[in-house]
Amino acid sequence: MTNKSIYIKNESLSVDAAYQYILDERSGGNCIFVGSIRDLNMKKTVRSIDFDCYDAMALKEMHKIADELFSAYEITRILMHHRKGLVKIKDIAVIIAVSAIHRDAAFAACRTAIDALKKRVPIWKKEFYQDGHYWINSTP
Amino acid sequence: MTNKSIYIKNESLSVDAAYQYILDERSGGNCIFVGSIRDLNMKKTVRSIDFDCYDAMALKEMHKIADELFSAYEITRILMHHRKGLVKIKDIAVIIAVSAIHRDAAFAACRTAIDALKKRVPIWKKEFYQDGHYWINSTP
Amino acid sequence: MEYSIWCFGIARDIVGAPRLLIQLDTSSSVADLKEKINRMYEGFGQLKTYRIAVNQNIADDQTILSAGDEIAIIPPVSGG
Amino acid sequence: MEYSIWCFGIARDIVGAPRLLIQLDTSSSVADLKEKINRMYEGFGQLKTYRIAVNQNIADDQTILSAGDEIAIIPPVSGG
Repeated sequence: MTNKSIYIKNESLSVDAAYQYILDERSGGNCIFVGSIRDLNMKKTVRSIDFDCYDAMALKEMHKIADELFSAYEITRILMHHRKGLVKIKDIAVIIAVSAIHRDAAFAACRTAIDALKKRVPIWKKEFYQDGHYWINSTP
Repeated sequence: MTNKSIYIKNESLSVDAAYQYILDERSGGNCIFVGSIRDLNMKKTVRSIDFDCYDAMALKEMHKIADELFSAYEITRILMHHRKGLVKIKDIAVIIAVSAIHRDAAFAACRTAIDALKKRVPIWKKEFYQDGHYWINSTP
Repeated sequence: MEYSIWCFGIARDIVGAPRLLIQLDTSSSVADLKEKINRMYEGFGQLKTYRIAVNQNIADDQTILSAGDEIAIIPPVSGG
Repeated sequence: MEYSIWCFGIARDIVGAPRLLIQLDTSSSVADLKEKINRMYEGFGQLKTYRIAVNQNIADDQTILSAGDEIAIIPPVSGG
Protein backbone atom coordinates (compact mmCIF):
# COMPACT_ATOMS: atom_id res chain seq x y z
CA MET A 1 0.00 0.00 0.00
CA THR A 2 1.37 3.42 -0.93
CA ASN A 3 1.34 6.29 1.53
CA LYS A 4 -0.29 8.90 -0.70
CA SER A 5 -3.54 8.97 -2.62
CA ILE A 6 -3.79 11.85 -5.11
CA TYR A 7 -6.76 12.17 -7.44
CA ILE A 8 -8.85 14.58 -9.45
CA LYS A 9 -12.29 13.10 -10.00
CA ASN A 10 -15.38 13.90 -11.97
CA GLU A 11 -17.58 12.18 -9.39
CA SER A 12 -18.58 12.63 -5.73
CA LEU A 13 -15.80 12.47 -3.16
CA SER A 14 -16.23 10.30 -0.06
CA VAL A 15 -15.08 11.36 3.40
CA ASP A 16 -15.41 7.81 4.67
CA ALA A 17 -13.22 6.41 1.89
CA ALA A 18 -10.65 9.12 2.67
CA TYR A 19 -10.58 8.10 6.34
CA GLN A 20 -10.32 4.40 5.45
CA TYR A 21 -7.34 5.20 3.23
CA ILE A 22 -5.31 7.10 5.85
CA LEU A 23 -6.19 4.74 8.73
CA ASP A 24 -3.04 2.99 9.91
CA GLU A 25 -2.29 1.04 13.05
CA ARG A 26 0.76 3.24 13.73
CA SER A 27 -1.31 6.44 13.70
CA GLY A 28 -3.21 8.02 16.55
CA GLY A 29 -4.01 11.43 15.07
CA ASN A 30 -6.00 11.87 11.88
CA CYS A 31 -6.97 15.24 10.48
CA ILE A 32 -9.40 15.61 7.58
CA PHE A 33 -10.24 18.85 5.84
CA VAL A 34 -13.32 18.92 3.63
CA GLY A 35 -13.98 21.90 1.40
CA SER A 36 -17.68 22.00 0.58
CA ILE A 37 -19.65 24.30 -1.70
CA ARG A 38 -21.42 27.02 0.26
CA ASP A 39 -24.50 28.89 -0.85
CA LEU A 40 -23.13 32.39 -0.42
CA ASN A 41 -19.91 33.97 -1.67
CA MET A 42 -19.09 37.64 -1.84
CA LYS A 43 -22.71 38.30 -0.77
CA LYS A 44 -24.08 36.51 -3.83
CA THR A 45 -26.19 33.35 -3.83
CA VAL A 46 -24.27 30.58 -5.55
CA ARG A 47 -26.31 28.10 -7.63
CA SER A 48 -23.53 25.85 -8.83
CA ILE A 49 -19.81 25.74 -9.50
CA ASP A 50 -17.76 24.46 -12.40
CA PHE A 51 -14.20 23.32 -11.63
CA ASP A 52 -11.83 23.50 -14.54
CA CYS A 53 -8.57 21.69 -14.14
CA TYR A 54 -5.23 21.21 -15.87
CA ASP A 55 -5.21 17.58 -14.82
CA ALA A 56 -1.65 16.53 -15.59
CA MET A 57 -0.02 19.58 -14.05
CA ALA A 58 -2.43 19.63 -11.10
CA LEU A 59 -1.66 16.03 -10.20
CA LYS A 60 2.06 16.69 -10.54
CA GLU A 61 1.80 19.68 -8.21
CA MET A 62 -0.33 17.77 -5.69
CA HIS A 63 2.24 14.96 -5.61
CA LYS A 64 4.94 17.58 -5.06
CA ILE A 65 3.00 19.08 -2.14
CA ALA A 66 2.48 15.64 -0.60
CA ASP A 67 6.20 14.83 -0.91
CA GLU A 68 7.10 18.16 0.72
CA LEU A 69 4.78 17.32 3.61
CA PHE A 70 6.38 13.92 4.13
CA SER A 71 9.73 15.73 4.42
CA ALA A 72 8.43 18.47 6.71
CA TYR A 73 6.23 16.51 9.10
CA GLU A 74 6.18 13.11 10.74
CA ILE A 75 3.11 11.82 8.98
CA THR A 76 2.01 8.33 8.02
CA ARG A 77 -0.31 8.79 5.04
CA ILE A 78 -1.79 11.62 3.05
CA LEU A 79 -4.77 11.84 0.72
CA MET A 80 -5.62 14.76 -1.57
CA HIS A 81 -8.73 14.37 -3.71
CA HIS A 82 -10.16 17.23 -5.76
CA ARG A 83 -13.41 17.34 -7.65
CA LYS A 84 -13.72 18.63 -11.17
CA GLY A 85 -16.70 19.45 -13.37
CA LEU A 86 -20.07 20.79 -12.29
CA VAL A 87 -20.90 20.65 -8.57
CA LYS A 88 -23.75 21.99 -6.47
CA ILE A 89 -24.26 23.43 -3.00
CA LYS A 90 -23.09 21.09 -0.20
CA ASP A 91 -21.09 18.94 -2.63
CA ILE A 92 -17.47 18.28 -1.74
CA ALA A 93 -14.86 20.23 -3.71
CA VAL A 94 -11.79 18.85 -1.99
CA ILE A 95 -10.72 16.41 0.72
CA ILE A 96 -7.34 16.49 2.41
CA ALA A 97 -6.70 13.73 4.92
CA VAL A 98 -3.53 13.14 6.91
CA SER A 99 -2.65 10.51 9.49
CA ALA A 100 0.24 10.74 11.92
CA ILE A 101 1.43 9.23 15.15
CA HIS A 102 0.59 12.48 16.97
CA ARG A 103 -2.07 15.07 16.24
CA ASP A 104 0.31 18.05 16.00
CA ALA A 105 1.77 16.77 12.73
CA ALA A 106 -1.62 15.70 11.38
CA PHE A 107 -3.17 19.15 11.94
CA ALA A 108 -0.15 21.08 10.65
CA ALA A 109 0.31 18.98 7.51
CA CYS A 110 -3.41 19.02 6.71
CA ARG A 111 -3.52 22.82 7.03
CA THR A 112 -0.35 23.30 5.00
CA ALA A 113 -1.70 20.97 2.29
CA ILE A 114 -4.96 22.84 1.72
CA ASP A 115 -3.18 26.23 1.79
CA ALA A 116 -0.61 25.02 -0.75
CA LEU A 117 -3.29 23.44 -2.93
CA LYS A 118 -5.25 26.69 -3.08
CA LYS A 119 -2.12 28.63 -3.94
CA ARG A 120 -0.27 26.33 -6.33
CA VAL A 121 -2.49 23.73 -7.97
CA PRO A 122 -3.92 24.69 -11.40
CA ILE A 123 -7.62 24.31 -10.71
CA TRP A 124 -10.17 27.07 -11.41
CA LYS A 125 -13.55 27.71 -9.90
CA LYS A 126 -16.36 29.36 -11.88
CA GLU A 127 -19.33 30.35 -9.75
CA PHE A 128 -22.81 30.61 -11.26
CA TYR A 129 -25.32 33.04 -9.74
CA GLN A 130 -28.91 33.87 -10.63
CA ASP A 131 -27.60 36.75 -12.74
CA GLY A 132 -24.31 35.58 -14.19
CA HIS A 133 -21.06 33.89 -13.32
CA TYR A 134 -17.56 34.67 -12.10
CA TRP A 135 -14.16 33.00 -12.35
CA ILE A 136 -12.93 33.31 -8.75
CA ASN A 137 -9.67 35.27 -8.26
CA SER A 138 -9.25 35.94 -11.97
CA THR A 139 -10.36 39.54 -12.30
CA PRO A 140 -9.99 42.41 -9.82
CA MET B 1 -31.67 20.95 13.95
CA THR B 2 -29.29 21.88 16.74
CA ASN B 3 -25.76 23.07 16.09
CA LYS B 4 -23.95 20.70 18.44
CA SER B 5 -23.85 16.94 18.73
CA ILE B 6 -22.21 15.67 21.93
CA TYR B 7 -22.14 11.98 22.77
CA ILE B 8 -20.30 9.31 24.66
CA LYS B 9 -21.00 5.94 23.07
CA ASN B 10 -20.33 2.30 23.79
CA GLU B 11 -20.31 1.48 20.07
CA SER B 12 -18.23 2.28 16.97
CA LEU B 13 -18.02 5.92 15.94
CA SER B 14 -18.63 6.89 12.30
CA VAL B 15 -16.59 9.53 10.48
CA ASP B 16 -19.17 9.70 7.70
CA ALA B 17 -22.04 10.31 10.13
CA ALA B 18 -19.95 13.06 11.76
CA TYR B 19 -19.41 14.76 8.42
CA GLN B 20 -23.10 14.46 7.52
CA TYR B 21 -23.99 16.12 10.81
CA ILE B 22 -21.76 19.18 10.41
CA LEU B 23 -22.50 19.63 6.69
CA ASP B 24 -24.36 22.91 6.19
CA GLU B 25 -25.04 24.96 3.08
CA ARG B 26 -23.55 28.03 4.75
CA SER B 27 -20.22 26.31 5.43
CA GLY B 28 -17.26 25.96 3.11
CA GLY B 29 -14.62 24.73 5.58
CA ASN B 30 -14.98 21.51 7.53
CA CYS B 31 -12.32 20.12 9.82
CA ILE B 32 -12.54 16.65 11.32
CA PHE B 33 -10.15 15.20 13.87
CA VAL B 34 -10.22 11.46 14.47
CA GLY B 35 -8.29 9.98 17.35
CA SER B 36 -7.64 6.32 16.60
CA ILE B 37 -6.01 3.64 18.70
CA ARG B 38 -2.42 3.05 17.70
CA ASP B 39 -0.47 -0.12 18.23
CA LEU B 40 2.49 1.40 20.03
CA ASN B 41 2.61 3.74 23.03
CA MET B 42 5.62 4.52 25.19
CA LYS B 43 7.47 1.82 23.19
CA LYS B 44 5.01 -0.86 24.28
CA THR B 45 2.73 -2.83 21.99
CA VAL B 46 -0.86 -2.02 22.85
CA ARG B 47 -3.38 -4.87 22.57
CA SER B 48 -6.54 -3.05 23.58
CA ILE B 49 -7.78 -0.06 25.54
CA ASP B 50 -10.55 0.40 28.06
CA PHE B 51 -12.10 3.85 28.33
CA ASP B 52 -13.67 4.64 31.66
CA CYS B 53 -15.89 7.64 31.78
CA TYR B 54 -17.81 9.80 34.25
CA ASP B 55 -20.62 10.18 31.73
CA ALA B 56 -22.72 12.96 33.27
CA MET B 57 -19.79 15.21 34.10
CA ALA B 58 -18.00 14.42 30.83
CA LEU B 59 -21.03 15.38 28.73
CA LYS B 60 -21.45 18.56 30.77
CA GLU B 61 -17.82 19.52 30.18
CA MET B 62 -18.01 18.69 26.47
CA HIS B 63 -21.08 20.92 26.11
CA LYS B 64 -19.19 23.66 27.94
CA ILE B 65 -16.25 23.33 25.54
CA ALA B 66 -18.58 23.46 22.53
CA ASP B 67 -20.29 26.58 23.87
CA GLU B 68 -16.93 28.26 24.44
CA LEU B 69 -15.96 27.49 20.84
CA PHE B 70 -19.17 29.02 19.51
CA SER B 71 -18.25 32.19 21.43
CA ALA B 72 -14.62 32.22 20.35
CA TYR B 73 -14.89 31.25 16.67
CA GLU B 74 -17.26 31.85 13.78
CA ILE B 75 -18.35 28.26 13.40
CA THR B 76 -21.56 26.70 12.12
CA ARG B 77 -21.78 23.30 13.78
CA ILE B 78 -19.70 21.18 16.09
CA LEU B 79 -19.70 17.48 16.88
CA MET B 80 -17.81 15.77 19.72
CA HIS B 81 -18.23 12.02 20.03
CA HIS B 82 -16.16 9.92 22.41
CA ARG B 83 -16.02 6.17 22.67
CA LYS B 84 -16.21 4.31 25.98
CA GLY B 85 -15.63 0.69 26.95
CA LEU B 86 -13.22 -1.74 25.38
CA VAL B 87 -11.67 -0.79 22.02
CA LYS B 88 -8.97 -2.31 19.86
CA ILE B 89 -6.19 -1.11 17.52
CA LYS B 90 -7.45 1.13 14.67
CA ASP B 91 -10.80 1.70 16.42
CA ILE B 92 -11.89 5.30 16.81
CA ALA B 93 -11.56 6.80 20.30
CA VAL B 94 -12.88 10.26 19.52
CA ILE B 95 -14.22 12.34 16.65
CA ILE B 96 -14.28 16.14 16.67
CA ALA B 97 -15.91 17.76 13.64
CA VAL B 98 -16.40 21.47 13.05
CA SER B 99 -17.95 23.34 10.13
CA ALA B 100 -17.47 27.03 9.43
CA ILE B 101 -17.83 29.52 6.62
CA HIS B 102 -14.04 29.72 6.33
CA ARG B 103 -11.38 27.11 7.05
CA ASP B 104 -9.40 29.23 9.55
CA ALA B 105 -12.16 28.98 12.14
CA ALA B 106 -12.83 25.30 11.38
CA PHE B 107 -9.19 24.30 11.92
CA ALA B 108 -8.71 26.48 15.01
CA ALA B 109 -11.92 25.36 16.74
CA CYS B 110 -11.29 21.69 15.95
CA ARG B 111 -7.79 21.87 17.38
CA THR B 112 -8.90 23.78 20.46
CA ALA B 113 -11.70 21.26 21.02
CA ILE B 114 -9.49 18.17 21.06
CA ASP B 115 -6.88 19.90 23.25
CA ALA B 116 -9.59 20.97 25.72
CA LEU B 117 -11.19 17.53 25.70
CA LYS B 118 -7.90 15.85 26.54
CA LYS B 119 -7.26 18.31 29.34
CA ARG B 120 -10.68 18.75 30.91
CA VAL B 121 -13.11 15.93 30.19
CA PRO B 122 -13.28 13.13 32.80
CA ILE B 123 -12.45 10.14 30.63
CA TRP B 124 -9.68 7.67 31.45
CA LYS B 125 -7.69 5.38 29.23
CA LYS B 126 -6.34 2.04 30.45
CA GLU B 127 -3.91 0.43 28.03
CA PHE B 128 -3.45 -3.34 27.99
CA TYR B 129 -0.11 -4.79 26.93
CA GLN B 130 1.14 -8.35 26.61
CA ASP B 131 2.57 -8.06 30.12
CA GLY B 132 0.17 -5.86 32.03
CA HIS B 133 -1.77 -2.63 31.86
CA TYR B 134 -1.42 1.08 32.62
CA TRP B 135 -3.82 3.93 33.36
CA ILE B 136 -2.41 6.68 31.12
CA ASN B 137 -1.28 9.86 32.92
CA SER B 138 -2.24 8.57 36.33
CA THR B 139 1.09 7.54 37.82
CA PRO B 140 4.54 9.07 37.32
CA MET C 1 -22.27 11.33 58.00
CA GLU C 2 -21.81 8.64 55.37
CA TYR C 3 -20.81 9.68 51.84
CA SER C 4 -20.86 7.54 48.75
CA ILE C 5 -17.92 8.38 46.52
CA TRP C 6 -17.75 7.46 42.81
CA CYS C 7 -14.41 6.01 41.77
CA PHE C 8 -13.21 6.35 38.16
CA GLY C 9 -10.20 5.15 36.21
CA ILE C 10 -7.31 4.06 38.38
CA ALA C 11 -9.27 5.06 41.50
CA ARG C 12 -11.68 2.22 40.79
CA ASP C 13 -8.75 -0.20 40.59
CA ILE C 14 -7.21 1.12 43.83
CA VAL C 15 -10.49 0.90 45.74
CA GLY C 16 -11.51 -2.30 43.99
CA ALA C 17 -15.07 -1.07 43.48
CA PRO C 18 -16.92 1.66 41.59
CA ARG C 19 -18.19 3.20 44.83
CA LEU C 20 -16.59 3.85 48.16
CA LEU C 21 -18.53 4.51 51.40
CA ILE C 22 -16.82 6.93 53.74
CA GLN C 23 -17.76 8.25 57.21
CA LEU C 24 -16.98 11.94 57.72
CA ASP C 25 -17.92 14.50 60.40
CA THR C 26 -20.59 16.97 59.37
CA SER C 27 -19.13 20.09 57.72
CA SER C 28 -16.11 18.16 56.51
CA SER C 29 -14.24 19.66 53.58
CA VAL C 30 -12.82 18.20 50.39
CA ALA C 31 -9.41 18.35 52.09
CA ASP C 32 -10.74 16.20 54.94
CA LEU C 33 -12.13 13.72 52.43
CA LYS C 34 -8.82 13.45 50.57
CA GLU C 35 -6.91 12.96 53.81
CA LYS C 36 -9.23 10.11 54.78
CA ILE C 37 -9.02 8.51 51.33
CA ASN C 38 -5.21 8.71 51.38
CA ARG C 39 -5.15 7.05 54.79
CA MET C 40 -7.52 4.26 53.72
CA TYR C 41 -5.74 3.40 50.44
CA GLU C 42 -2.02 3.96 50.08
CA GLY C 43 -2.42 3.54 46.29
CA PHE C 44 -3.61 7.15 46.10
CA GLY C 45 -0.21 8.29 47.32
CA GLN C 46 1.30 6.81 44.17
CA LEU C 47 -0.82 8.90 41.79
CA LYS C 48 0.58 12.00 40.15
CA THR C 49 -2.38 13.82 41.61
CA TYR C 50 -6.15 13.50 41.81
CA ARG C 51 -9.05 15.84 42.31
CA ILE C 52 -12.50 15.65 43.81
CA ALA C 53 -15.62 16.56 41.85
CA VAL C 54 -18.65 17.71 43.79
CA ASN C 55 -21.90 17.75 41.85
CA GLN C 56 -19.97 17.33 38.59
CA ASN C 57 -17.65 20.26 39.11
CA ILE C 58 -14.03 20.12 40.21
CA ALA C 59 -14.03 21.30 43.86
CA ASP C 60 -11.20 23.01 45.72
CA ASP C 61 -9.93 21.80 49.10
CA GLN C 62 -12.02 24.32 51.06
CA THR C 63 -15.35 23.15 49.65
CA ILE C 64 -17.65 21.87 52.43
CA LEU C 65 -19.48 18.62 51.69
CA SER C 66 -23.23 18.32 52.25
CA ALA C 67 -25.61 15.40 52.40
CA GLY C 68 -26.83 14.50 48.93
CA ASP C 69 -23.74 15.82 47.14
CA GLU C 70 -22.63 13.76 44.15
CA ILE C 71 -18.95 13.17 44.91
CA ALA C 72 -16.33 11.56 42.67
CA ILE C 73 -12.59 10.87 42.66
CA ILE C 74 -11.06 12.31 39.45
CA PRO C 75 -7.57 10.97 38.63
CA PRO C 76 -5.61 12.77 35.87
CA VAL C 77 -7.79 12.48 32.76
CA SER C 78 -6.62 10.82 29.54
CA GLY C 79 -9.44 10.88 27.03
CA GLY C 80 -9.10 11.43 23.30
CA MET D 1 6.53 28.27 -35.86
CA GLU D 2 2.96 27.35 -34.78
CA TYR D 3 2.27 26.63 -31.11
CA SER D 4 -0.84 25.10 -29.65
CA ILE D 5 -1.65 26.71 -26.32
CA TRP D 6 -3.95 25.12 -23.73
CA CYS D 7 -6.48 27.56 -22.26
CA PHE D 8 -7.86 26.97 -18.76
CA GLY D 9 -10.42 28.71 -16.58
CA ILE D 10 -11.24 32.22 -17.65
CA ALA D 11 -8.65 31.94 -20.45
CA ARG D 12 -10.89 29.39 -22.14
CA ASP D 13 -13.81 31.83 -21.93
CA ILE D 14 -11.72 34.71 -23.29
CA VAL D 15 -10.39 32.67 -26.20
CA GLY D 16 -13.68 30.85 -26.71
CA ALA D 17 -11.96 27.51 -27.10
CA PRO D 18 -9.82 25.09 -25.08
CA ARG D 19 -6.86 25.50 -27.45
CA LEU D 20 -5.34 28.47 -29.18
CA LEU D 21 -3.04 28.25 -32.22
CA ILE D 22 -0.37 30.96 -32.32
CA GLN D 23 2.38 31.74 -34.84
CA LEU D 24 5.67 32.82 -33.28
CA ASP D 25 9.20 33.31 -34.60
CA THR D 26 11.65 30.57 -33.68
CA SER D 27 13.41 31.22 -30.37
CA SER D 28 10.50 33.27 -29.10
CA SER D 29 10.25 33.65 -25.32
CA VAL D 30 7.35 33.37 -22.91
CA ALA D 31 7.34 37.20 -22.85
CA ASP D 32 6.84 37.24 -26.63
CA LEU D 33 4.01 34.76 -26.33
CA LYS D 34 2.25 36.85 -23.67
CA GLU D 35 2.63 39.99 -25.71
CA LYS D 36 1.03 38.29 -28.69
CA ILE D 37 -1.79 36.83 -26.60
CA ASN D 38 -2.51 40.23 -25.06
CA ARG D 39 -2.67 41.81 -28.52
CA MET D 40 -5.01 39.12 -29.87
CA TYR D 41 -7.45 39.14 -26.93
CA GLU D 42 -7.99 42.30 -24.94
CA GLY D 43 -9.75 40.19 -22.27
CA PHE D 44 -6.34 39.16 -20.93
CA GLY D 45 -5.65 42.79 -20.04
CA GLN D 46 -8.55 42.64 -17.61
CA LEU D 47 -7.15 39.74 -15.60
CA LYS D 48 -5.36 40.33 -12.30
CA THR D 49 -2.47 38.43 -13.83
CA TYR D 50 -1.78 35.18 -15.59
CA ARG D 51 1.20 32.91 -16.06
CA ILE D 52 2.44 30.52 -18.71
CA ALA D 53 3.22 26.90 -17.95
CA VAL D 54 5.74 25.14 -20.16
CA ASN D 55 5.80 21.37 -19.88
CA GLN D 56 3.68 21.56 -16.73
CA ASN D 57 5.94 23.97 -14.88
CA ILE D 58 5.37 27.69 -14.40
CA ALA D 59 7.84 29.40 -16.74
CA ASP D 60 9.41 32.82 -16.34
CA ASP D 61 9.34 35.46 -19.09
CA GLN D 62 12.85 34.62 -20.32
CA THR D 63 12.08 30.96 -21.07
CA ILE D 64 12.57 30.16 -24.75
CA LEU D 65 9.83 28.07 -26.37
CA SER D 66 10.67 24.98 -28.43
CA ALA D 67 8.74 22.84 -30.85
CA GLY D 68 6.84 20.14 -28.98
CA ASP D 69 6.59 22.09 -25.71
CA GLU D 70 3.31 21.64 -23.85
CA ILE D 71 2.22 25.23 -23.25
CA ALA D 72 -0.72 26.47 -21.17
CA ILE D 73 -2.23 29.75 -20.02
CA ILE D 74 -2.57 29.68 -16.21
CA PRO D 75 -4.92 32.36 -14.80
CA PRO D 76 -4.88 32.87 -11.00
CA VAL D 77 -5.83 29.51 -9.50
CA SER D 78 -8.86 29.00 -7.24
CA GLY D 79 -9.12 25.34 -6.32
CA GLY D 80 -10.17 23.98 -2.95
